[in-house]
Amino acid sequence: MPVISYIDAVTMALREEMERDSNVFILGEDIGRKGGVFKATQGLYEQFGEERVLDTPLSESAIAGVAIGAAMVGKRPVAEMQFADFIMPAVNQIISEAARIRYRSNNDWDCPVVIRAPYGGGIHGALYHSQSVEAIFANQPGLKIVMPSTPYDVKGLLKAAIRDEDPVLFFEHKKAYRSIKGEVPEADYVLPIGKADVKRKGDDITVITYGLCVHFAMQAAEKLAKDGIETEVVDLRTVYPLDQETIIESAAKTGKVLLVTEDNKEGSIISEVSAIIAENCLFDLDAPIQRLAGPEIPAMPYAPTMEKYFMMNPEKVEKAMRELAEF
Amino acid sequence: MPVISYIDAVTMALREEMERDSNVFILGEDIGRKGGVFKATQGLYEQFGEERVLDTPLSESAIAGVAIGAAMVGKRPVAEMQFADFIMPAVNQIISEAARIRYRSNNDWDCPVVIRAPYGGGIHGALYHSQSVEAIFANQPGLKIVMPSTPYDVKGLLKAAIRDEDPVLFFEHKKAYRSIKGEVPEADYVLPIGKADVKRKGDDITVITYGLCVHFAMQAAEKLAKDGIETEVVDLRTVYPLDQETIIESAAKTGKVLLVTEDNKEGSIISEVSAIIAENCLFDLDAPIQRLAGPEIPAMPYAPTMEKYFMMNPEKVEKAMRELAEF
Amino acid sequence: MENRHKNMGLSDETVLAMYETMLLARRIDERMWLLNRSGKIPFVVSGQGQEAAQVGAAFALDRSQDYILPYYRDTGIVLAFGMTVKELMLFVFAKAEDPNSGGRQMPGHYGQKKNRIVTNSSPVTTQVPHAVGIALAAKMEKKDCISFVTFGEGSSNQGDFHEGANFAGVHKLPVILMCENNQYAISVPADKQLGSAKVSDRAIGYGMPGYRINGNDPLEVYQYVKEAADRARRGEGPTLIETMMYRLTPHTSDDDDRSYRTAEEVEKAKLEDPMITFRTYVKETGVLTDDREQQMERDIEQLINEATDYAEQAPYAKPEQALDFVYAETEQEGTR
Amino acid sequence: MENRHKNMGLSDETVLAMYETMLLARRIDERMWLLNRSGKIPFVVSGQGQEAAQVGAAFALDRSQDYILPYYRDTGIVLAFGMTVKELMLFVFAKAEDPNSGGRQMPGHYGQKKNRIVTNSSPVTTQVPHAVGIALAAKMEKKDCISFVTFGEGSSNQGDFHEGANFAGVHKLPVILMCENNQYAISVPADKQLGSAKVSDRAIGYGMPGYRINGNDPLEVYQYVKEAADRARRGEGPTLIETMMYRLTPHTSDDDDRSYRTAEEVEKAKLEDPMITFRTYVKETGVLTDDREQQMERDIEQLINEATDYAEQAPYAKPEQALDFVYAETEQEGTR
Ligand SMILES: Cc1ncc(C[n+]2csc(CCOP(=O)(O)OP(=O)(O)O)c2C)c(N)n1
Ligand SMILES: Cc1ncc(C[n+]2csc(CCOP(=O)(O)OP(=O)(O)O)c2C)c(N)n1
Ligand SMILES: [Mg+2]
Ligand SMILES: [Mg+2]
Repeated sequence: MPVISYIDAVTMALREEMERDSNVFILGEDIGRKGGVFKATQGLYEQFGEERVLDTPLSESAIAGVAIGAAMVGKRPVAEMQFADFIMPAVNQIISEAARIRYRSNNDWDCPVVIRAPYGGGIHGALYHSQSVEAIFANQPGLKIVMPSTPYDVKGLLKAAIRDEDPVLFFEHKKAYRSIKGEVPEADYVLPIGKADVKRKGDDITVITYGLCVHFAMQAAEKLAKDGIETEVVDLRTVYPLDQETIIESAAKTGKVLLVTEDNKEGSIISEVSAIIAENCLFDLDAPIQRLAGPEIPAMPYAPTMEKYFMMNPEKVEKAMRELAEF
Repeated sequence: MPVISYIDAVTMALREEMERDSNVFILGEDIGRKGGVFKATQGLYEQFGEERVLDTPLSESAIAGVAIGAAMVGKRPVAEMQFADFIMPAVNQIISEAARIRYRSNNDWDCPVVIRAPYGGGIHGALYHSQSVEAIFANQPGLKIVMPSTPYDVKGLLKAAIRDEDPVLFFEHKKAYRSIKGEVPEADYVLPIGKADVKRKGDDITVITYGLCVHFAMQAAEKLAKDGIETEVVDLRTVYPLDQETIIESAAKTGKVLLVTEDNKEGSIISEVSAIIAENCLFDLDAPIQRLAGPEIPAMPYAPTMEKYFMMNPEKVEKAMRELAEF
Repeated sequence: MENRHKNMGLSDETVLAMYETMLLARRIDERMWLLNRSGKIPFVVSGQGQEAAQVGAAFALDRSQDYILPYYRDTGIVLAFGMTVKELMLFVFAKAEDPNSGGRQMPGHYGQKKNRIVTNSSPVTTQVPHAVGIALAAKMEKKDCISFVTFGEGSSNQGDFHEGANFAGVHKLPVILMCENNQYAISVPADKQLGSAKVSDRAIGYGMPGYRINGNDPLEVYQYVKEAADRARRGEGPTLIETMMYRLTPHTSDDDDRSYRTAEEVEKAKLEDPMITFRTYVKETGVLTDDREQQMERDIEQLINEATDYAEQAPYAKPEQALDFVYAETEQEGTR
Repeated sequence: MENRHKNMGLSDETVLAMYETMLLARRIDERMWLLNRSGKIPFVVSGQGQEAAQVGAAFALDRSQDYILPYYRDTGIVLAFGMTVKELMLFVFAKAEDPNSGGRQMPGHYGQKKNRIVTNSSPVTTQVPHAVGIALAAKMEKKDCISFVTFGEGSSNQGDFHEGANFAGVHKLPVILMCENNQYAISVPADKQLGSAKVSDRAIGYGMPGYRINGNDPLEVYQYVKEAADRARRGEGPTLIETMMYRLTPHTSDDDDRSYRTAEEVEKAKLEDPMITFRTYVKETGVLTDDREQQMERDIEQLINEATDYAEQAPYAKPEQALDFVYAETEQEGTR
């Protein structure tokens, strides 16, 4: 199996889906001739032409809204928000429209749109090119939010998102784009949206996380294993709606749970994970449910000192895991 | 002390603050000559004139953005979003701008703006006139979100919000507007933003909630008291950032906690409350942390059957409280 | 009175059908107010005064293939596109059988796929980019259909109007944007809404033609929309049409318009009521005889009576039906 | 060469100061690229080619009281409004002493209250409604100041442009909206951005005058902005000015512009580089002598050298300083 980077898995999934289904098209800012500011759509303009690889005006609400309109009449649009931070002008279209079209029309209409956006920090992006925005959308039934951690998951989940009958937000960690590589089959496959993935089995403690932090947890788990501590690492993959079953199962098994996110803590995805556990397996727990997250500040600053202070890393995760194991 | 309605407390607070400080002005759709679609600003146009009671064009992003601009140069704008549901086009201005102005400028600039909006259901408002939108904003350091339950709290907290040095979202339950009445001093007073309020003391179980649901919990608590079960009712009042101290104290005391919201459950404010408790007082708990919330659907439908099915009410709260007490 | 429709290539039958659709829309609207005031339905949003523009426009479209994105006052448009009186009554009574939403949405939030009436929400103007997206899809698929979207003049101040119109202008998409300028956005008069003199002044900013026309005249509206539709089908891009009219009722059944406008103003506007002026036209040009008119009124009344009775007696959705259709059925197990 | 500035009432000193500010902006910009390419600073966003419009406009404002809301290319404007070279260097080096953000924001996100430079973010065009709000406050307080806001032509397609401009138009607020049309939004050329032929075509849609002018000519920009400022101060409302220019560098230091435009196109645009054409003007009209020019270049180089050294050696904020200033200090205890 070829080893490719996280971003190449994005491109591969887009290309294969566009080849498979002529209704699939992509639109966004600079995704055409330039191939995207991160090059996620490189080569697609050349292969599929201007009409299916549409450079749009600089207007996110229209990007989302036009995609929604096209999706309602049978197209399969994949819209790119250049940075997750710039999804904000499109919130009305995403929450009031995409998420509610099937429901409000009593299943008469639907809206199979995918909105991709790079999120996350650690790339000197400062306040507005580093944010985790998933929590803003993670209270809206009708939406699904996918945040893959590996190239394998990227390909399988992006394809699943494009084939999904409902709107999917697909957030890609921009620091993972080139730093994370992995084996990806050349063949066609999809992975289930709505299912968490146990990336590592273990009996002593559970770490539940998603995105880039999965790798930090995996690295730390290897270190702990050398000291005889076996960590179960649960990759949420779909952060909304959550896969309660897998969360509950792992929490009940180890009784010690650490939740990790790069986002700031209050109101984050891991708060919901904690609430699910507290509701369902309180008496299986041997330690308080720990949350490890960014500080309560709007987003990470530009200066390297402060960026590093905010950003999650393997050391922070390892430290929290050891504390939990010793609890 | 005069007994007035929840909405009259809004008007009273606005009037008093406008009389006190000439920098305070209000703006929004239909708030002038018409006095607001709910009449929250009735009489203010006549008293303060067109300039300080500004009917704006139908454009929420401009309402928020213009208010932010004015706030940055020393004004104290209070913007009204006609319904909380229609705050969505202003999300970019609220999250990217208002919440980050102080932080991004390293304390050079600030943004003392208040954005008021009626939220909540039970008034035949259907999908787009019934929503609870607080969770969308409850992950954004820099913002504060206030959701009062009584006329007394409305007046004290709205005044505090207007005097606050930072942006405050102030959500008013539209079903409470006329159905909830209470004593409100004619004198000037403010209540602390960021502090929960124990609305009722009790040793057996704790109910933590906010907004209209506080009244449901209070009613149910009276019934349970007749059966010898004493309920502590914590009114969050500020739902972001949360008052961890009061939450932890009450949860630790009773060991049995029910969290209630009118919003749908996943990703709601009470998920964060649960996570705080699970993190801080796990070993004080005698029962799983219960959450009682709306179903996982986008918002409540129009037909009375389905609206009632969604809407929180005293019976649902009482039932959950009894189950918890018996646990 | 001069016969204007002959020169436009409109037959007497078509003009009569236009009048009848307008009249039907008006009578339904009046009935809804009665039902509301007698406590039978909780809410009415009204199109009185806007029927001419709605029906004139709808008749200029290809009702067998075009997509429409009406806003909440557009009873005339959805009737012309095939929604039945019974369906409209099921909607206002919020009954399970309502094809727009199964009783989930407030009245006026139309949607019916089989008639290509695209589902609409309450936040205004979100439908403009949708119309543009549908036009984009039509262009990509080289289909002959176009999309047609309406909105109020107040709503033309939303960002989505601007972004959608510009997108359509850049890609020369087959879409018609029709503003129903009824001179108020709830209580706020147009001059406090619009920096410009006209909504149509905005067209040039998106590279499309813009026209302000008489929205009380269905023939004029027909003509302009027809031309815009032809142009759209020829691949020449979008058009913005501003139709001038007056909102003859309060904003909705929850509104009291006396706080922001005078009775005189409303009375004056009633003189231009298209139901009066266009009636005069069809009568004086001999399109509508007295007999035919009486029959028409009787038929409409009966239709509305039957529809009302049916809708009133129809069942609500069951409480638990509130849980249905959050996601596609096939996937509910996986995701719920 | 004809002396144009005399007729405009501009002294030689003022014109020289304009040229010097432009030159300073250009030299700073060039230095930043050097620093970036040698790995000393992670990011540059450039204003090369846009200095004429920036400086021409800034000089037409009242720099003692007007508020400016510049966008990320506006080095020329903030220099004219009092930001120092040292401060700019502290910004690009992201040092604690940076007055814009304490090292928190990416370069180009200006803000400095003492000079009435309003803090800016990355999401484009959000500053337009802010400028309108500041103008509203000025009007309410009957102050003589106005607000001045800039943005790119791509950004004029955002909803916030439309909503802000319309709000200003309705209330006739003292604000100037200046578009710096450098013909690209990153890789997307203006004709794929704008449905209209010109950004200035949008002015009529908000009831304000709109002008497209030569952004490579600081005197022309001065003239139009001055007139707009006078009108704003007289209470006659907003103006939209579109200044035409070319972005001479890639979008930012992260961009490679060869994938979307030809070297020939860039070379051709360089012939209109305002640093060349305006230099010719000041030389030929005798405003700038050879001696003075050499001295100017030496002074600027020294200034930039010193500022660079200072900034390079200045300390970063401490890691925990990331926690400061989320809320007002006095309240942190209560709310954290
Ligand atoms: C985004 C948004 N903000 C506010 C509202 C509340 N609202 C409903 S209709 C309306 C006025 C609309 O005026 P106009 O566009 O002129 O249409 P009209 O009702 O006059 O036909 C307002 C403010 C809304 N539906 N959506
Ligand atoms: C809302 C938003 N979307 C996307 C971006 C990413 N972005 C930064 S600059 C830019 C292009 C801006 O073009 P233009 O307005 O013409 O200004 P220019 O850079 O050409 O001066 C884009 C797309 C952004 N900053 N904000
Ligand atoms: Mg109107
Ligand atoms: Mg540009």
